Amino acid sequence: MAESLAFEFAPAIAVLPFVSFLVALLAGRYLPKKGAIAGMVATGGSLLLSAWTLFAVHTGHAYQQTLYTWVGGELVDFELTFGILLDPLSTLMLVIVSTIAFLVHMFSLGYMNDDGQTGLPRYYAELGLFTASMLGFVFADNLLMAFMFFELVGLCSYLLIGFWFREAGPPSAAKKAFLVTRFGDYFFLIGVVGVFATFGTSMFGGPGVDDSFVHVAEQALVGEASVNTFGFEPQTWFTILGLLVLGGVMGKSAQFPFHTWLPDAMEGPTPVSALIHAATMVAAGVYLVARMYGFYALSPTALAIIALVGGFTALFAATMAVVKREIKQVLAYSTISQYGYIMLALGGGGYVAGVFHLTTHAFFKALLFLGAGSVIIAMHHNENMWDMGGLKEKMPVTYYAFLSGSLALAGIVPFSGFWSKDEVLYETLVHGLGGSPILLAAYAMGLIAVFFTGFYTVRMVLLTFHGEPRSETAADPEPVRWNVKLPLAVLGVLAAVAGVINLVPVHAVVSAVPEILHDWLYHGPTGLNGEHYHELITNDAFAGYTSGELLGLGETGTLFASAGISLALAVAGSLLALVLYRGPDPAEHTDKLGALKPVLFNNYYQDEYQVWLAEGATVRVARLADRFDRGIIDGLVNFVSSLSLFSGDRLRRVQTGIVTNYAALLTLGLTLLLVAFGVMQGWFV
Amino acid sequence: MGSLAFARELRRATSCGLPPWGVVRMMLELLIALCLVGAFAVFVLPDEYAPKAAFGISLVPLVLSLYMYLTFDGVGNALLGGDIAFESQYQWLTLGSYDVSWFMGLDGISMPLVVLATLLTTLAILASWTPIDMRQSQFYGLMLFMEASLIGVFGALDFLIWFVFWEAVLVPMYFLIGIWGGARRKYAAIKFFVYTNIASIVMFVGFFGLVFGLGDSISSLALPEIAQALRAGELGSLGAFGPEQLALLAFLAMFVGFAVKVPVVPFHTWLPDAHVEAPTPASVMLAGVLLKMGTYALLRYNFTMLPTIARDLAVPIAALGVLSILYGAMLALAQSDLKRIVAYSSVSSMGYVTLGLVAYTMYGTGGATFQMVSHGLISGLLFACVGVIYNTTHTRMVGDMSGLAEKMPVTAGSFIVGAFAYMGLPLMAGFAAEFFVFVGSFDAHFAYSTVLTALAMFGIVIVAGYLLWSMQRTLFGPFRSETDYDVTTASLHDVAPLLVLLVCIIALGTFPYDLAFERVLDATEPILDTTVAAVGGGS
Amino acid sequence: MAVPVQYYLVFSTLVFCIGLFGVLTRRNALFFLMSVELMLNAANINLVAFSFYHGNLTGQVFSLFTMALAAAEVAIGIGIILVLYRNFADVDVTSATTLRW
Amino acid sequence: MIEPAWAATAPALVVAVTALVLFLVDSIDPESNRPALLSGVALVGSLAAMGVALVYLLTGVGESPVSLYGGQLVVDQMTLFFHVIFTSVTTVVVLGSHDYLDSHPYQAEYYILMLLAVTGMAMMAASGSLAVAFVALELASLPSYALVAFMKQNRGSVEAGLKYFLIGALSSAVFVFGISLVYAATGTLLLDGIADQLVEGTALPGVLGVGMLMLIGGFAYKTASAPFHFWAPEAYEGAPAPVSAFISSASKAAGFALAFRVLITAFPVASAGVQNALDWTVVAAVLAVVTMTLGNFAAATQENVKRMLAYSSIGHAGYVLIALASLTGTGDQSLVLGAGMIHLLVYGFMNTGAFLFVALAEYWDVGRTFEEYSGLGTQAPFVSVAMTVFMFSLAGLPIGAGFLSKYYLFAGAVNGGLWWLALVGAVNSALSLFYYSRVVKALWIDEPDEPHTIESYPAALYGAIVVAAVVTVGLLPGLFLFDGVAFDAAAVLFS
Repeated sequence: MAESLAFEFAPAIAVLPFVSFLVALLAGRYLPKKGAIAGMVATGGSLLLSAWTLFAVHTGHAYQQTLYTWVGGELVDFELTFGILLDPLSTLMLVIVSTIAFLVHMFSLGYMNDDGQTGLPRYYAELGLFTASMLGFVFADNLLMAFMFFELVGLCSYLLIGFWFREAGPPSAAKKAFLVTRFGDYFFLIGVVGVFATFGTSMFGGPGVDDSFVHVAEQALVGEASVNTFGFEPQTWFTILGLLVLGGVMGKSAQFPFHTWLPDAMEGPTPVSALIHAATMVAAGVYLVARMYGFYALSPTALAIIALVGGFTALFAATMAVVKREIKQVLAYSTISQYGYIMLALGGGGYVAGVFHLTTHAFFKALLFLGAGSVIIAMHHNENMWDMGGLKEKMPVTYYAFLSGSLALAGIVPFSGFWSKDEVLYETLVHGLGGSPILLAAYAMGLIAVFFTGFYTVRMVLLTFHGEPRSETAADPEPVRWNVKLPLAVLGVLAAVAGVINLVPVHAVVSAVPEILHDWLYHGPTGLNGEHYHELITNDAFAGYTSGELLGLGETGTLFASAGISLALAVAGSLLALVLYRGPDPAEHTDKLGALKPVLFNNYYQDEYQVWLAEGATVRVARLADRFDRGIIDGLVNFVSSLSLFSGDRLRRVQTGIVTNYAALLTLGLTLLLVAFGVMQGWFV
Repeated sequence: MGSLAFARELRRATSCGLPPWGVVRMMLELLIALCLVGAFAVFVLPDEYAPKAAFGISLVPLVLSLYMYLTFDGVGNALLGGDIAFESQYQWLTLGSYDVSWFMGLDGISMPLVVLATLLTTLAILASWTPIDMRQSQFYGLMLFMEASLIGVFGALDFLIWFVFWEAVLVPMYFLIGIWGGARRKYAAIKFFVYTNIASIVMFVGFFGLVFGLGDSISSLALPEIAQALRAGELGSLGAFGPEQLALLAFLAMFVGFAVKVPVVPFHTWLPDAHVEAPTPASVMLAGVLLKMGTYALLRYNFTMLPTIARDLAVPIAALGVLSILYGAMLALAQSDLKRIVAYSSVSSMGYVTLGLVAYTMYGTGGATFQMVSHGLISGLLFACVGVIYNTTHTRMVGDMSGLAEKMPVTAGSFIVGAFAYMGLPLMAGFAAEFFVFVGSFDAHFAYSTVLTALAMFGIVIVAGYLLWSMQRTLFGPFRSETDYDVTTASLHDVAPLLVLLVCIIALGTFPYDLAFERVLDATEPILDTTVAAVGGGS
Repeated sequence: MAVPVQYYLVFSTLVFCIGLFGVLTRRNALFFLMSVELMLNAANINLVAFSFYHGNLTGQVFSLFTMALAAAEVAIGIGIILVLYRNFADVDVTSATTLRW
Repeated sequence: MIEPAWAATAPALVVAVTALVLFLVDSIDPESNRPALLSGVALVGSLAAMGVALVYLLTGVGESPVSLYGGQLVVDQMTLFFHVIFTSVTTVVVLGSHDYLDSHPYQAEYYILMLLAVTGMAMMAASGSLAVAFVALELASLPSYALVAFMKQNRGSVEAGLKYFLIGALSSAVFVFGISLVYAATGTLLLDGIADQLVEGTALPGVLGVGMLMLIGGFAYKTASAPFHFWAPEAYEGAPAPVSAFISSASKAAGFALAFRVLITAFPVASAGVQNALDWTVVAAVLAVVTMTLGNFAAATQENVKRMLAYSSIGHAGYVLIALASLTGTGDQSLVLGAGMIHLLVYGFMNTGAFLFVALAEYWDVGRTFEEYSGLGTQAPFVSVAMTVFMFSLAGLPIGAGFLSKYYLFAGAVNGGLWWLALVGAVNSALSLFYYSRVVKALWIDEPDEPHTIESYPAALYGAIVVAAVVTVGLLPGLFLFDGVAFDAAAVLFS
């Protein structure tokens, strides 16, 4: 009874923040905190409800209900509906999102209100809508609804990144973020349409859903169902569909080559960055892969590509983070890199690992951003780490929380990031060893990235908090209030301990220690649980992954070896940074990179070529089209009209005014007619 | 209870005590008469009373048409034997052996368009209060006259009546552009006038080819009769042309004729000039309603009457649609005049309609019709926004201003939301329409439908590109204006149209089926049943 | 029937062409009028000749009408030539060219 | 049927009698100048004639054709239909002339000539033989020459009269020579008789063919069609504007009335003789294309409004020629012919109105060019609205009945299988829209260099213009009064 009541209330999880959006939008300026309180109440309510549904799912079953038929009826080929799907995955994500949204709202009180910013009602309205969209996306029960909220998430991120619209930078960054993700969403949209055209439904599944497209696809592959595959082999077509949807994922989750928007998005207010990076926008991408994992698990090609993209992005972004000067830039690249890991996990067959890393990352990245926000408040919105230093003593709460998050990010045992990253690498490794060189390559890249991650994380911490203050503001930072410290404290604890939900290595030794997350995800509804995914992954008809072991170490041996290697690399990276940047007055070492330095500072020239594509090339083509349009097409129209007028002008000159000429022309005309018709009618024969 | 069922319920409830069918059926005539009488009244009013009088007068048809919408009880397609709502038919003329009658009525396709016309007219009149500062009574009189013609276009079910209204629309538009337009208004007005007039005649010739090809199998120019005869394969030969040839030629002639109005690339070049020069309220009407006449006619004539030809020619037509989408969007990208940008994006958006129509699927045809309404609202909104901006800044060039969001928050907000609606953001009308079209055309009957649809979807990326770019340049950044005018927040009657349109767009995007799509589908569904249609044979 | 009817046809055509030639070459309005008379008479020749050929009187009677109308035409013509002379001080038909193009 | 049979010619008779009455009035007191009396008599006469013609037409007096004087005169519905056109145009023109002539001398002669010309036209529409046709043609033409040259102090008027006369005389000669050749080939001048002769074919197809072509030349002259149109621009431009209105509307209609009757009755396309001699539908098609193209293209670049209207009048002759060209025997013949008749009816009003507006402009002395018309819309909104109606109706926009009639013609062309002719018409029509809207642009859109000063508003001229405008607009919904009649009247010719 209790759980069904929880499910009844579940839509309110998204509706509450939406209401706060409306309140802030319409009445925000009259409210004491300009809508912040409303937002906190709403997200707090969402958090409670989410927790309740989580509990309900835990004690009872998953739940699916169609709430609203967007398009349906007897005339319609297939219905388009909105509904909610509450299963272990979505409820977990709901809790994460609402937690972080709640904390971000609270933090915003300190970051925005206390700072005397203008436009706060707009800020809280957008924040509310952002949260609502993401929550709606998370519990969507079909791909179309997911797409719709996915787009709304994009809109809100556009609005929030461009919050400080009076400056030049934020609107530009907002535009870039929306455009790049829109480019990815283009493929996603084709995918959605393709899914409808193929299966006639886009339901993810869940209790009560007989024919989810995931399930139908599975049956089609084993020959138990037949669908229109547009002339392709079913598996090829499903791979294509999967990859199309993946386009949206890569755009939102900032995977190479769509990652360029994310560093620019730092132009937005820092709490927004925290929300975007930890729980909403960026997380939406990988969440979608997890959500329809049963579909991806059907296609080894799609999985391999996901893994490869993830591994490459992890490494690629990590190397760029190494040289950044601004604290938020480092964090931005670390986000890209970490989502690369999650992709790597999902592509490598580690569904649980992916979700695990998604969870831990949400906490420690939100923490890091809020910590950075705290630092930025203290530094009067100066983000350059080379102007900081020595903040450790001035702001201990921030420091320790930030340190907790950093160690998690670097993957140092026993912080949460270690456990999840380790599992990611392990899953990829074993499946790679099972006979997939692509996975091994992806694993290798992920592994190397661990080293860089350790390096840039520790570098960031050292430069920010240690040593002597390198500027006057750093020497006398602005104090922060409870509303900043409390979220940091909460998240600091979470970042440190969240790993307990899936202590795989410990479980391998002491089986009494539970793998909570593993069990949690494995107990989902039919077709939507980890167990089923595992079957799909290992079934030759689908992905066909097999597990291998490292040098005959056995399963447990491989597990520990993998953990050891990654931990060693993380420590190595951290130590290197410690060596280089320790001391009261650390030096820049970027010159040692030689020719690599400009390449890294310029982010491998990714921006340049993309800007060239978006502006240089496209605008040139557009201009060309414009010239063609005005010159040729419109020119033809105008030419016809001038020609008519010109010939009209010539024609009227025939009328010379001399009547004898008229008589002559008249006679000529008559004669011509006589001759012509004479010949035609044969009068002269 | 579906909304259609609700409407019928309401009709039953409200018609108690009202004079039954007779009067209620004359609703369309009442609308047109009101607009015409209002137009004449406004014409003779002094200039200073005209704006408010016109607004007041235009509210009456708006409210009436909303009432009609709510109590709409049509079933099926008006041309294909459905129950026609608000039907009236009186003998008027003869053309040789064919009867021409005053034949009006609505079905699920035309009903929403009538409401669109009345709504946008009212809002455009409201949006004219600020910018129109001379010869007001003439201006508002012409607006009302145009409204009457537009209602006539969507309501007429007899070819000649329809054609009268179809051409009558040109006249007020010519004056609106010519008198109250920008610097090159005379060029734009005459270009619009002549270009679309040629198209009408070409279309006329094509249509009469069909009429005479049908010969004795029809006895009037009533569109339902002609459509049903054509679909029953009654088309005979005319002169040297056999039935197939005749049908093909007629189809092409009508297609070209309507394509100019839509406009389909490469027949579009009148549109940017007309839009740029027209006063903003006229642009609202032009983009919002007048372009829909083209697609409405395409649907009613080409795609309803000659489905087999349409299906045979699906690939080139769809390719033209896709070309319009992409090429129009690329052109919009190259512009720096806000109105030109929106004008070209109209070309682009109307391409979706073409694509949807040719798909001959439930979602395709229905979505195309839905897109007509949705694009009417959205482009109307964007043009109105540009107008409000122009009212205060006196420039439309993207480079001439920036940071307007600070000075005019509501206008800027409406512009932003409108732009996102244009980009097809979910829960707004544009997304619903475009998604229906894509779903409908993705696995349509013709070759390459998948590829063409995928190409068409790329339009959503380009549209985002140029709209975001122009918003970034004009609305955001530090405030700056090249022109020496005091930029302040717009007055209520300026922003009220924007807000009304916003509400409509969001409502239509969130509840598409209940608000409109059900009615639309009810009327478009019979078109899809092409099994009976076979050209040739004759009788 | 001494003369074959075709000859009349040829003759009348000849007269017609002579008249036409006059119309095209003469600039004096009076000569123009006379040439037109010649053309009318060419028709009369036909009418009379074929009236005889067909054996009915229609043609002959009609030729009388033609002559009368020719006279009326001349009357109007002379009147117009008179005002032409008053306004342009000339009876050259090519002198009046204020209206053209 | 009507008893006595001659009563069927009542419209023509009323007009002729009115002319004689005017003679009488004028000869009683030749010196006094009483414009109101003269124009009043003329107006009453033409109104009466129009009334009679209308009543006859709508009660169907000509439904079974009345044949008079051994078939020399025929009164059928088509005759009556054209009588309505002539008399209504005359009524409007007479009304407008009252103010235009102002205190001009020789007003009685003016009205007399006009009424006599109308009598001639009425005869043309009723002629049952080529003899009557020629006499009627001359009766219509000779007064017209004088009318064009009426302003004898005005060089333009005189020059126009001269050109009109010279080309007219030449064309008459061609026409009558054509008659003689047709007579040569068939031995009769009666239209029915000719048709009977041609059923079996003819021994002299060449002679007949040349004769027919020359007859067509005569029609072309009267209707101002190529290549006999050269007089028209000058005559219309130089003549007093009401006379231009009269000639370009009524005279053109008369020419077509004659052409319809002669070609259809005497030379049925299907008969063997015509087939051998000359397929006149092809000639008509050629002439239609040349005429409308020439007229419209030359009109497009004019600076003088009146001359533009003159060329547009040529263009409209081209449109109506479509009706002749489409009588190919395929499709519904009466449809296209009826369309032509309807177009002439509507054209009578809209074109007359347009010329009368020019008359008003001349009266006000605002100038002749488009530029000089600019800003009139604010000075004289009423007539400017009327002029806008005329222009758009002439262009075929549904502001007036010109829309319906023009599209009826195009439909007729398609019906006759001549869709290409309709497309040529489309191009021309678009071009015509361009130059007609130049007038509208001048009236409403262009700013005048210096505002006009308009001192008086002549009531009769205003009245004439407004009547023409009201009828032009009113015929759009009210065409049902005439369309059935026109199609039936056309059908009679083919029965």
